[in-house]
Amino acid sequence: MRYLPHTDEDIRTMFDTIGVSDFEGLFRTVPESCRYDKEMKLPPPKTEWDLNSYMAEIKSMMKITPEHAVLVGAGRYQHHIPSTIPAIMSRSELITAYTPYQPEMAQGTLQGLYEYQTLTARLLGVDVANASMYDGASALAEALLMGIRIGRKKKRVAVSKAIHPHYRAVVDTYFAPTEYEIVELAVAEDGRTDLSSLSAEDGFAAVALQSPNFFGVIEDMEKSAEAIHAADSLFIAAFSEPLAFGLVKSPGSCGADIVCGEGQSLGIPVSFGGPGLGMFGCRDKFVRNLPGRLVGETRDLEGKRGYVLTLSTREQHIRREKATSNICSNQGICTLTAAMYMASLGGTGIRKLAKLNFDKAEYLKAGLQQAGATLCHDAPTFNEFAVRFDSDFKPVQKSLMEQGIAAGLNLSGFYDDMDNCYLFCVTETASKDVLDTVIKEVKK
Amino acid sequence: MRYLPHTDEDIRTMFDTIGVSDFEGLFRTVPESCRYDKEMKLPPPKTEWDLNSYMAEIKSMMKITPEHAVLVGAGRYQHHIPSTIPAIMSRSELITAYTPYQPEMAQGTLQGLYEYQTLTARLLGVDVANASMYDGASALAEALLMGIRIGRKKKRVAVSKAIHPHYRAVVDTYFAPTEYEIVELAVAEDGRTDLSSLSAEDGFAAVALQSPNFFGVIEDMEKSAEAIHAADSLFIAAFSEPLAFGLVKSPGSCGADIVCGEGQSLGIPVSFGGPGLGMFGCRDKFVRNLPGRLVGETRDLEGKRGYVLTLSTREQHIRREKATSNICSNQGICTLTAAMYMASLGGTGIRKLAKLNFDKAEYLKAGLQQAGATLCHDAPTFNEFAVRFDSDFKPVQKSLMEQGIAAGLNLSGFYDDMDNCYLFCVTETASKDVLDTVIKEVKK
Amino acid sequence: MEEPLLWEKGRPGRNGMSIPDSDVPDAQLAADLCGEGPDFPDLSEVDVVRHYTRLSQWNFGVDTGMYPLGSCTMKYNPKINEKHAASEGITSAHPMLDDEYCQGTLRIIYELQNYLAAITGLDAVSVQPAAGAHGELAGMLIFAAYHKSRGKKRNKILIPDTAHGTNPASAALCGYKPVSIKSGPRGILDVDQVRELMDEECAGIMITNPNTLGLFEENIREIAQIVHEKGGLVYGDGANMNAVMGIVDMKKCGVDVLHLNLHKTFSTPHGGGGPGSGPVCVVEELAGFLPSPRVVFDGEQYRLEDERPESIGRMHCFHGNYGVLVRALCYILTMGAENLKKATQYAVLNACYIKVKLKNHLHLAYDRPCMHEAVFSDKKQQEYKVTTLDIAKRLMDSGYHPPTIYFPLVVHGAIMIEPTETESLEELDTFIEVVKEIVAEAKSDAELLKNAPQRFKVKRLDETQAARQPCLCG
Amino acid sequence: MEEPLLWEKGRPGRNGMSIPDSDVPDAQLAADLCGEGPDFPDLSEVDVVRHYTRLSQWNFGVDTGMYPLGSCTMKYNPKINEKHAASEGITSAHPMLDDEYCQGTLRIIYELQNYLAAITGLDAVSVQPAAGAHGELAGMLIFAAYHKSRGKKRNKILIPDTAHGTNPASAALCGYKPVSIKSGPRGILDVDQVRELMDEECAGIMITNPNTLGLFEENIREIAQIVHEKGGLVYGDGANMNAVMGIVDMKKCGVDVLHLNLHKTFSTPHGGGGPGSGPVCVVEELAGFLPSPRVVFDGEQYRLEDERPESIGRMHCFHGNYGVLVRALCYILTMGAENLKKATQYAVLNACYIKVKLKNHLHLAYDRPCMHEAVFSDKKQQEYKVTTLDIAKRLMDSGYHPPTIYFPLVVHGAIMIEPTETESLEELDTFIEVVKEIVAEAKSDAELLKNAPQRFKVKRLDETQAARQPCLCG
Repeated sequence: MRYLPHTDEDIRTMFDTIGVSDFEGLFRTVPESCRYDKEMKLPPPKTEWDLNSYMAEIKSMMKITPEHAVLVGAGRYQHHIPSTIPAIMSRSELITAYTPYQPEMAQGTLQGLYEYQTLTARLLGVDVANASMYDGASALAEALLMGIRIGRKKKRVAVSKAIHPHYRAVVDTYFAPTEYEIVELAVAEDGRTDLSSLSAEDGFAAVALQSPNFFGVIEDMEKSAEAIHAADSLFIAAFSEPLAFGLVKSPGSCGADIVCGEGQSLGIPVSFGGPGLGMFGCRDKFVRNLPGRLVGETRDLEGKRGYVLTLSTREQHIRREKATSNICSNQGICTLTAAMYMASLGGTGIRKLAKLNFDKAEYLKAGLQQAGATLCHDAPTFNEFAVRFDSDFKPVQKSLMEQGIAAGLNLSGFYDDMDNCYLFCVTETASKDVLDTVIKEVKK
Repeated sequence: MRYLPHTDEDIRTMFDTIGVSDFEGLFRTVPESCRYDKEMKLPPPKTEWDLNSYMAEIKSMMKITPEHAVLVGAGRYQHHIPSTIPAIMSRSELITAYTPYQPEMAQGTLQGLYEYQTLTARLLGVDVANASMYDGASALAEALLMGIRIGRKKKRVAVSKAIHPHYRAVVDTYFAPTEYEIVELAVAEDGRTDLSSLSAEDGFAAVALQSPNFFGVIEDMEKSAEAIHAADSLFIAAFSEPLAFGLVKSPGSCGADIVCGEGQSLGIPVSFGGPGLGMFGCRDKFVRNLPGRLVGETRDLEGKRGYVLTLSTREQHIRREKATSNICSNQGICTLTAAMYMASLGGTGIRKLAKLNFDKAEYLKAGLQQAGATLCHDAPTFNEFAVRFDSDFKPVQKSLMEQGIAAGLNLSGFYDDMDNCYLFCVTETASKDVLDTVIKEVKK
Repeated sequence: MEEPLLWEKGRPGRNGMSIPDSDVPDAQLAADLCGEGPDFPDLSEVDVVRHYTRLSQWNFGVDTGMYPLGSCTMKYNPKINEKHAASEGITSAHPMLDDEYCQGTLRIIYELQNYLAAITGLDAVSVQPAAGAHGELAGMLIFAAYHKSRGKKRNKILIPDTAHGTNPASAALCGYKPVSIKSGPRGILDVDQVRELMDEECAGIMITNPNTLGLFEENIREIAQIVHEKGGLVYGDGANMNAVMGIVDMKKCGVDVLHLNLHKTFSTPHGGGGPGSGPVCVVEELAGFLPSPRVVFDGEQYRLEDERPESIGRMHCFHGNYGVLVRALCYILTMGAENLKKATQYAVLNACYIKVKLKNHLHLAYDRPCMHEAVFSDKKQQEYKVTTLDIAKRLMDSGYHPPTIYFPLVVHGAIMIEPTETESLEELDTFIEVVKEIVAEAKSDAELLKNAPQRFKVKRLDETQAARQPCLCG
Repeated sequence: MEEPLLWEKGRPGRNGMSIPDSDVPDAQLAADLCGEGPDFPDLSEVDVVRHYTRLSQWNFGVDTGMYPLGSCTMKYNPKINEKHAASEGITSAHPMLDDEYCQGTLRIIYELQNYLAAITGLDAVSVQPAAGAHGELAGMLIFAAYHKSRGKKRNKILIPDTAHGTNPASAALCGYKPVSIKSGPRGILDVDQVRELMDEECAGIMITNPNTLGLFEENIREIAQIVHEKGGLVYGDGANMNAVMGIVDMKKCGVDVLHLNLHKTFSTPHGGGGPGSGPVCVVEELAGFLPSPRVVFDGEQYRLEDERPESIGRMHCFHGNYGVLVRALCYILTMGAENLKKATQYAVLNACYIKVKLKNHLHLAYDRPCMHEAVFSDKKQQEYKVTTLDIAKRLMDSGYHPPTIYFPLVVHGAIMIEPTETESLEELDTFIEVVKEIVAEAKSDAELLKNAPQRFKVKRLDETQAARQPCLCG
């Protein structure tokens, strides 16, 4: 077996050294009653070529091929990924390294993470960002728990119903065994979260909004910050499409205290939903409550700049059950990938690309309205929006699928009052031709 | 443009330093009469994504897809390539390096080439091998010119008609402006080269055979060596399928003086015929006549082992027109690839893989005979063989093509007497199912 | 070669990737929503490529050499798995489309669930957790949901001092107060102690087996019985599964819930800290509690099953770190049962070999038959004032990644060596020789160790300063 | 870290790649033909991967840093081109199938032929030659075939002393005796000298333009006229095409035949010495002589045209280094006319900038407006007994690949610097500062240079011993 170097002779030599006569001798501390007494039920070993055939078969089972245009977002976004990124990120020094416990031989990972933290802080408008969480959904759950830790006596948090339903589901999971209460905030007609009745008497440790929210609607973050702070709560801003911050104001600059969300858009493929990247940042004063790993700058014995994992007192190895979180492995290589993507785009590029996403989505939005669809919400949106169709959209969707376009996510499964409502996503990968085809098919 | 770093400001700074006011100032030594006076007629620049679409279009124009089983060889062989090879050979330190003129910072390339030379010498049974030629065909041309240099007064060389027709065409091209004569040797009934009339009076500086030859036939190399040496000529052994030497005796061990051929089979993809790998070796006593680059072992100032390009007195930089050849750039990375492939196979593996190729080809050979085809030659073959069909094979070939199998090369374009003869190639990549399909289709 | 920080490079106006030209009209966003965009440096493609190429050259990976980081199972990461995970069929699959469009990607999850069940001996699996600690959390949520379903909230949990570090934090997230159990003199759990501590306030026990001393918890069945008798559950931390594949049946051990680390046992790359993947495996009785959705197969179609009333719910926005699942499945299909068992046998063989060869040179904390790793300490070097840290740093200069150090906490100055099965005998012998040399140097020239490492971009880094005056953002 | 030679590793019975199981019966080969198989070492996959990973770490590439190797045009090699060349549609295409099955791969050749014609200003192109020197040979074969077709065999050829090194050898292969022309005091060819040497025995002239001093041969049109008047042809060595794209029209210069180096101007990677690609471009009158087959397009189908009676014939078994052609086409399509011209402008700008900045520190052989490269020498350092070689080796320790040294031969102790257009101003400035420091060190501490390099796996290597007692095989 090509991954197992030992020859029979090697094994005999080692048996002799150890003083056993067979493998059984190595496992004598495992009681008979614990033993696996049959063969594990697995298919016989495949050669590399058989494995290739197997994966080709898997591929042939997919009705949606890589050639399809996908006008569905809802948490995962198809963006162009430059070929430089997989070329570099597959370098074995990066991909086959472990967590940088020995900083002197991991300065690549560490400087890369430090740069990621910095670019992320700039993107989100926060003072400090950590070195990643699992994904946007678990990041929101951790943000709310952090809000509880900071809020001390308060036992309640509020989350907008316009936050991605899966994010809210994960929050529910994390909160289930705790004593804390989650209150959902309604969505107003225009697609923004209704904060009108918020008050300090609610006793919310934190209030979480998503912007752009699940419907693609850009929340009025500045007003929200005022309202939430007036209610003596922390403002947690979530997101699933960070590219928006190339065009719209960053959550931090609008007053959010904790900002968290999903970074998949930043150079990471959709990959059936993972691996993605939980991005997480906050104001300086909350840094000791921040979950997840942090890289800090320091000096070596000769005064030279270098980077290390730091503030590990917040982590499990030292404080164990008093840790800010149990997160340990995070999304390492995805973090570096996102940083490389942000560096490749640059400040000039991200503004241009975000505007292009916005323009293209507006084009489809206008076209669908012309074709007879009704906008569900009239607040401004970024690269996603929801429309209601008068007649059944499913046959149109099917016909488009056959033309190589997967368009629209049915919202009826997610919200009670949204039958025949569909969420569309348009990124820079969708050509005008594709958008025109959708419009034409709807018009029919 | 992402490959061009200069900003307008950078350019102005540099203009000022140089003392020019615009680009025109840099090109003032180019006379007006030499100037390109219009725009170069090229398509407008494509983004990375437009380029991807263009290449997808190219792919869609190919009637033979990567999923086809290809039972055609004739100089290029479809073998399995382990994923380790592209993963490693794409490392930029290897692929983006130049010729190792500065050995201290190119020990990777140099040790790799030294190892290639050694493994190649072992595979071919020669004392020394060079660091590669362009391909098998040009290697044969260079071998014959080397034969002429060694043969001194002799003005003629002989080449077997069973050598790949393209190889012979390249030899013709190289010899056209010279005063030397090429004589072609006929092929006997059994598919081997007829050397019966060879004598010293022919005055051949060298005689070249290919084994396995174009028809897949294994020449009787030991007897050939005797006959050729008896005629006072050098024995040049060519090959296009080096995997054969995992099973059959190496040319050098049979008495060949110069061994040359194509190494594509050793881990290099078919890629429409290139890049491939010209392999080239000889007996020790001819080393100063050997064309191409050589890497040698040496020591550094502290006595530590290291590798350098050597014997460059044979090369153009020093002897210029008296060089053994004009070859300079060779097939660098293909050389390392072949070495990595040979190392991955190992001695045990290459024997097993060669046997598998042999067995599979014999299976198809027997099957086609049973199905009514006649063998063109009855000498033993390795992974390729020629058969004659009674009825037109073209419709069968077309039907197989539609079933995803490209089978058989029509030999009528290459040899006068081979109408309705087809050359089949079977490697380890062809499953028994594919072979049975071919047999069944022929039987119909 | 030095390489500045990203924002110390670049010039405004450069760009490092293609941005498509617009083929649609300009649209207008309300001015009060518009921002300035982030202050990112503008770089060319070659700037970016060189930056990260240089960064990579300051790192050490498994392809560079032996990486005997105990408890991290740094085995070789096969290239073919990377290729399949990166294939367009996988990377372009969108998780919000109907099941009928995703049969291939769902099948991968379904098969992996089954194979992980077969390997552990347990009955049902969810691959949703995104890392080991996430899997632990899923396990603790299952504990909580189970007890709740039986109408009893429990508030404590037993955790041995040889457990993995994240166990207490995971339990605490579910409201359990960890009760520490000291391991016995043989380095493993003492049955009587468990009997004494286990009560009906206790949700159960979290056992790492083999534990972090590399020792098999021989009494696990008796312990499980005690826990079960008091209505508790047994959690198995499967991070060390590499030591027992095909040898130990977790169900027979009495384990109810177990997480695996695909980025350890199943050869997926660690990526400098992730993405990992921490599938959670349970006995049949607990299958209903697994995270949602689960992938099921009705004989014709793979489906995502979401209506599962007992489920702890969703742990991840989608299906966890899917790309990691693809790699692990490829690994399992390549290895098959026979080679997975061999992997375990060789991993243990390699650890035992190192243990025997080094035990006269480094102090061996527990001189007992070890499994996949051996825990030494710096006890013998104390007289030269040489510490575990010094030994680790000196190892770097010889081209090795150091072992895990100062863990487990039960061994003072621990040096925890896990070679894994992909290291050959030659590599082991070379490593052993290097350690012996360092041990000799500790005696003859301690300064050499104190000043290590010397061969890297930076000398020993000041971690204290980093924590005291945090500089987390440039 | 050290890494032994392949055959110093391994154990019989290991294997490093999958070999399929046989699904056919065993067959028998005549015993007298059977060999033992080669004596290769048996290694595991991880053995092989680590071996080559370590080897790679001892190398320097363009992604590592500036590689100002004069006359080699070491520009950035875009990653996207690698991806397309490695795509299965390309790598699986077989060259012996009928044209109808290969329309896509043939189209690539056809378009590349046209684009290279457009870039050079010449009329017809063959992409078959596998490297620059192979292209030169094709050119010389065309010379020979042309003269033969006119019934006159000529036996000499004019080659300036500033030509590329392979020119004389290529000419000699075609039976031409090179006649060297000394460049004039301005570093370029003197018209009168050409007039004096050119006669009807001379097949023509081989001109590298810009020449290897980085200077444009200003008199090329007059020279071409002289050569043409005597019935000769003008060969242009296009290795330095990067200096003149969109600026110079080779046909207007009077060039009849020109080769290009795709692995220089067109950004394809050099691979530590290849594969290269050396397309040969000619004026309309010589199109018939180009190598066979050629790719033509009849408005519907791409075809391989083989019946070409004047053709010099086949130069390569198939279509040359096809994978390299794919990369070059990708590059041209990405750049377009405007960016190729900019590439040239920036390449010249960068070279001129270095020339101006360094000319007070290193002796400048010809202080004239340079094109894409500048040639300095060690003249100013001679008083400290410091040579070009010492300067080159010291540069390594600062993280740079040295320039080309001791070439061209016309400048004693030449240091030939070609930065290319992909180096940014910051990189140039850093490089310039490093050179200045080394110049200062040459004066203050020559030993530092003599003992360089220090930072690599090996110290300065003994090349003389290697040639005196060749050890070419292990």
